[in-house]
Amino acid sequence: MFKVKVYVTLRESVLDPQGKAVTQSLNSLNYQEVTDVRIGKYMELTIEKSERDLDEVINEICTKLLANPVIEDYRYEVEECVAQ
Amino acid sequence: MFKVKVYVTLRESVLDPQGKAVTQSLNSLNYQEVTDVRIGKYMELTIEKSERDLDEVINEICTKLLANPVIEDYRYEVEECVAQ
Amino acid sequence: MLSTLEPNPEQIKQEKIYQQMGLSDEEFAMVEKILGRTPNYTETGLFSVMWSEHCSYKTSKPVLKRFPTAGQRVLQGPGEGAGIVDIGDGQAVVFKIESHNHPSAIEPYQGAATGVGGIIRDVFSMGARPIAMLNSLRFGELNKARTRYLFKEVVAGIAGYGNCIGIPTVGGEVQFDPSYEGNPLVNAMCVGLIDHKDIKKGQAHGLGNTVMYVGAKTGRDGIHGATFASEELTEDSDEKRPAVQVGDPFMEKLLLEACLELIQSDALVGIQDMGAAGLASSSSEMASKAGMGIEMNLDLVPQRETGMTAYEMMLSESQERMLIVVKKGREQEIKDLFKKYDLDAVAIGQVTDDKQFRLFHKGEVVADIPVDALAEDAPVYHKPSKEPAYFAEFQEMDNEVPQVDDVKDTLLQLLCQPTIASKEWVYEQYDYMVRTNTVVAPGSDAAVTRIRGTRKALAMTTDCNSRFVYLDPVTGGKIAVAEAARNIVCSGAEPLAITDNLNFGNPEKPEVFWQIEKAADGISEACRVLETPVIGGNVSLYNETSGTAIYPTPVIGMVGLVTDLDHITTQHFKTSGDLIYLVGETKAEFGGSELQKLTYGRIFGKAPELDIDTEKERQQQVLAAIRAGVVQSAHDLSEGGLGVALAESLFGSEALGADVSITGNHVTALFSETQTRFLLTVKKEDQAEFERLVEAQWIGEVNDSGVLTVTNEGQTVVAAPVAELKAAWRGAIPCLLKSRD
Amino acid sequence: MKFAVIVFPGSNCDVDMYHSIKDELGEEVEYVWHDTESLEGFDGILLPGGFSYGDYLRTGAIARFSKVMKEVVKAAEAGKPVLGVCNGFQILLEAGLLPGAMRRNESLSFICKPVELIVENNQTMFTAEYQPGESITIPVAHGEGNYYCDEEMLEKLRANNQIVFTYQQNPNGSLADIAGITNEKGNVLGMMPHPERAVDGLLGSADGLKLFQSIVKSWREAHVVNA
Ligand SMILES: Nc1ncnc2c1ncn2[C@@H]1O[C@H](COP(=O)(O)OP(=O)(O)O)[C@@H](O)[C@H]1O
Ligand SMILES: [Mg+2]
Repeated sequence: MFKVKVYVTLRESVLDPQGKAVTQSLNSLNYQEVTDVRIGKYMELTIEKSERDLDEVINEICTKLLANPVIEDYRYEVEECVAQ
Repeated sequence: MFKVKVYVTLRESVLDPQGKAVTQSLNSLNYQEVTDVRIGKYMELTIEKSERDLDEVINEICTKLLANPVIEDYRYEVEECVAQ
Repeated sequence: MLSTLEPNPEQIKQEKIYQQMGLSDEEFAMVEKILGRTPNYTETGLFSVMWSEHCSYKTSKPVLKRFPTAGQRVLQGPGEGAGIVDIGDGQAVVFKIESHNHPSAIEPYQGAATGVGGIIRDVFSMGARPIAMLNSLRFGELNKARTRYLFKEVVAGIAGYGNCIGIPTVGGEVQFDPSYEGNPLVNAMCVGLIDHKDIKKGQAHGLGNTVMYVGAKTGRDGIHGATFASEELTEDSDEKRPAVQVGDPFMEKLLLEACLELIQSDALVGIQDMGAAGLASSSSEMASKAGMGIEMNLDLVPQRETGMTAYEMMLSESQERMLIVVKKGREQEIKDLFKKYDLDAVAIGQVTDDKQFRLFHKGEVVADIPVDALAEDAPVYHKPSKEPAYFAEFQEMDNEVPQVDDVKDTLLQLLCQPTIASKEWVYEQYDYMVRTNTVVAPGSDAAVTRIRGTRKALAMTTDCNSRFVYLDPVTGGKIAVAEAARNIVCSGAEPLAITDNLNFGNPEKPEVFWQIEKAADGISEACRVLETPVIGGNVSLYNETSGTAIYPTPVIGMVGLVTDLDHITTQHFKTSGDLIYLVGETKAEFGGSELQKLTYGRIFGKAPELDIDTEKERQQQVLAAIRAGVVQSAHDLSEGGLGVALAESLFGSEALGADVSITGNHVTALFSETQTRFLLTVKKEDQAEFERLVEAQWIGEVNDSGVLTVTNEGQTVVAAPVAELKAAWRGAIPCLLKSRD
Repeated sequence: MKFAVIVFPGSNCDVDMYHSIKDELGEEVEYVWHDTESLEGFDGILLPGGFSYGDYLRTGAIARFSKVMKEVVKAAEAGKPVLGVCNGFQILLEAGLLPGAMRRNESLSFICKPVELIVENNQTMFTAEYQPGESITIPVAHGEGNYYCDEEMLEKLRANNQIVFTYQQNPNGSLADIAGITNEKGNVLGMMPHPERAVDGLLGSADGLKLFQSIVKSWREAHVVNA
């Protein structure tokens, strides 16, 4: 069994309205030191061992469903869980 | 300048409708090996050096705004960026 | 990135770089002639977007000229952000439709969302308060995963933007057909309300007046979006991905409220939204329309990204931005006004009187162009037109009545066709009630929105049966207008005017251009007779994938005026005992019908005929009867004919049923799509008065049996529990969305 | 009685709330901008629906830091009626004036339609005009109305009769079909359905009117006696 952590972020030049609103709100709460916030998604997937190649599966899943390649990038990390 | 990565996740005990939907749709796309998906937020903050203690600032920001302690947990990582 | 090293004028010319930007050799030569020199990179970019089909209408202009655009009530015809029609009491209605087809094909959520954002800006830039939205959507069949994805995301995108900004989405239409599979259509319409005295124009008058930029910062979003919209979708359209913008409805809500406050200030001279081709088109058009020139210093343009070039700033299609011209010396009060909404207003230039379009960047002049050349003098093309072979073939065919074995089963199947099935799944995602004026919510012929503080209301609809337009563009064009008007009339309103969205294939193909011309002729004729001038619209060409064009789809958006709230009528049967009437005779017309599609899997033959004078006469009779208070419900007959209309009219209640008798061939009587027909119900006590006002056949009675029974010469043709019909109709789209490939 | 309709950047049901009070109820009402520093002179506080700050990050998360929210807290502490509808409810949760949190609708889609509610508690200043157990029709329009709190809190809500409205057919997956709750004291009500959209039969239902009438009545009882 694997625990896969997927990070989906907006591409650099794509507008991030959420991040902008959060930055402004933090500034007005007196955290001027925060100069930028970008908001993305963090997902934890539990994946069972199967015949398919794990990296292939993850990449497929990410491009098909989890990330929108038109405006988002993704990366991931895999942790193998030892059965208890 | 620091780059701070904040991960906000739903508490284990809270049902995640989005994660559930993604799991179902992955299963129906024939990725039966994916048994669970939990969806959270991934945020990248750029924070300038200031007089305040960085960890204190981050924790304040997280509990006040970035996460809702009623249903969410957070953790973070700090990277120092060297000015170029 | 485009930025780092821009080609110089020599390279642009020698390497024909202008071609990649969308300019032809002839057009580039014209530009050189206008300037008396070879344009630099920024200037080439400016010409290429301003002369793109999307901005200049260079191929559609000759066609658009055919439309009737004037009328007694028209206060503003085509040419500004949106058209305006007088509705009495010093009030006017403002509306326009716009397409976002190509962005939605690539990134459906954001493509649809920013389409909504764009059309809203068009309306409030006239000074009007947006009060309602509609949308007209076309997708491939729902049996493909990609189509389901596009459909879901487009609807979510429209909802995401419209709901957030707080403008109710009150109606629209969705059609499914294989011809849209690779190229879905997403057209959004916005309706606004204005007092005559507040009408504002996008004109940069007054030498020395200040040009200000308000709203979101400029990024590298959607550079060349206008050119992109003027090309076919190809396999490598994905390469143009940066052409997709992300919308920020929250920003637009602030911008909307701020601009409506600004409208009241006498410091404001002109205002225009930055839509397609962003800063380039808004600034050049404002100057050109006013007969003035304009100068801007691009260093002052608020920028979201670093190192942006003049080219990028001018062509960026970042959303939620407006350009305004204010009286010199009044800048500070404008800044203060926007500050209240956390928005920046920045002076970036001024109005000049030399009719030049001059840009400065980093101390240099980066563009110096006669402004009319950009905004007005784009070349106009008269494309060759040729009747396609299929047309003659179809015209030869006789109207065959499809074979129907089990009428009830066929009715059930028709009700499950996604084009006919309930669109509840769609409109429940839209906040159709916000602002609490929606009297008739989605689900009837047209939506009706009251005007607070008056007895008036507005009815609105979008319509186009593109199958008919494909079979016969003249007739199909007429039908689109007639159907829209019928929907308006059925709701108790008088049709006022239309806005149109001409969605077609590649106009360089003579057969496609023929479709455009003929459809425009049909629309024009119907508009003339029905006295609903065209007050604005949008053209979307090159809707093709891999060389195959969509069905020609000239979507009609129509608005009508309800003069008294008491006239508001819906399609649903009201009470047991009411008499059911059919207006209009029925012929065997199945070309392009739902039944034909269901039976043969394709469409062919002749489109239904339409006599526009008869149409007008019947509409007037129906409206007179509604206004006289003798009509309980009114529904126009469209897809699926009388059978479907009867069923739909029963879906508004739990318990009602109907007993209807028909004559002649029952397939024709129930499923033909003959035009100019209405289904009305009337209280028994109003029978005489109704029959005096409307020429109609009495065909049955509403009862409380919960069953739709149709008999033909004493023989029962259908006896279907309404609950069963309704369940099928309501469940069809959700069910299709759950299907797998 | 004089009401304040708080307007946050991105509020969009403020106008509807305003007209309900003014046109249908016939009471005094004013819009109050989010950076206002005093709510003195207002007898009832209304937080309207919409998308304050775009609902970015989480619904209501940014709005709750508006200057005016300090005053809303004060008003709540002073026992004045505070009503949060939809986004207003979400803001009250984020501000801690009501317990629990909102999640996205189970369907993950925005949902707009009239729904049937049950008046679970008619012994509040917001519901006194309804019958106990009355079934009323009020529209919902939200993407995040899936109410959540932990078991312990749910028990407390039940024990104190803080659950005021429940759905007959749950549209969003909310815990225990909760549509609206009050604070312990009973003077702060948060609800997802929009009573201000149900004050005129022309638009479908007038069942929301009694809610506003209840507020006015209880205020009159308290104040007119004292006067
Ligand atoms: N995309 C949409 N958005 C909102 N409402 C829609 C949409 N599509 C259909 N509807 C609504 O569903 C109802 C039925 O639509 P339709 O079958 O196209 O009606 P008609 O044939 O009378 O034009 C109408 O009230 C229409 O406004
Ligand atoms: Mg109709």
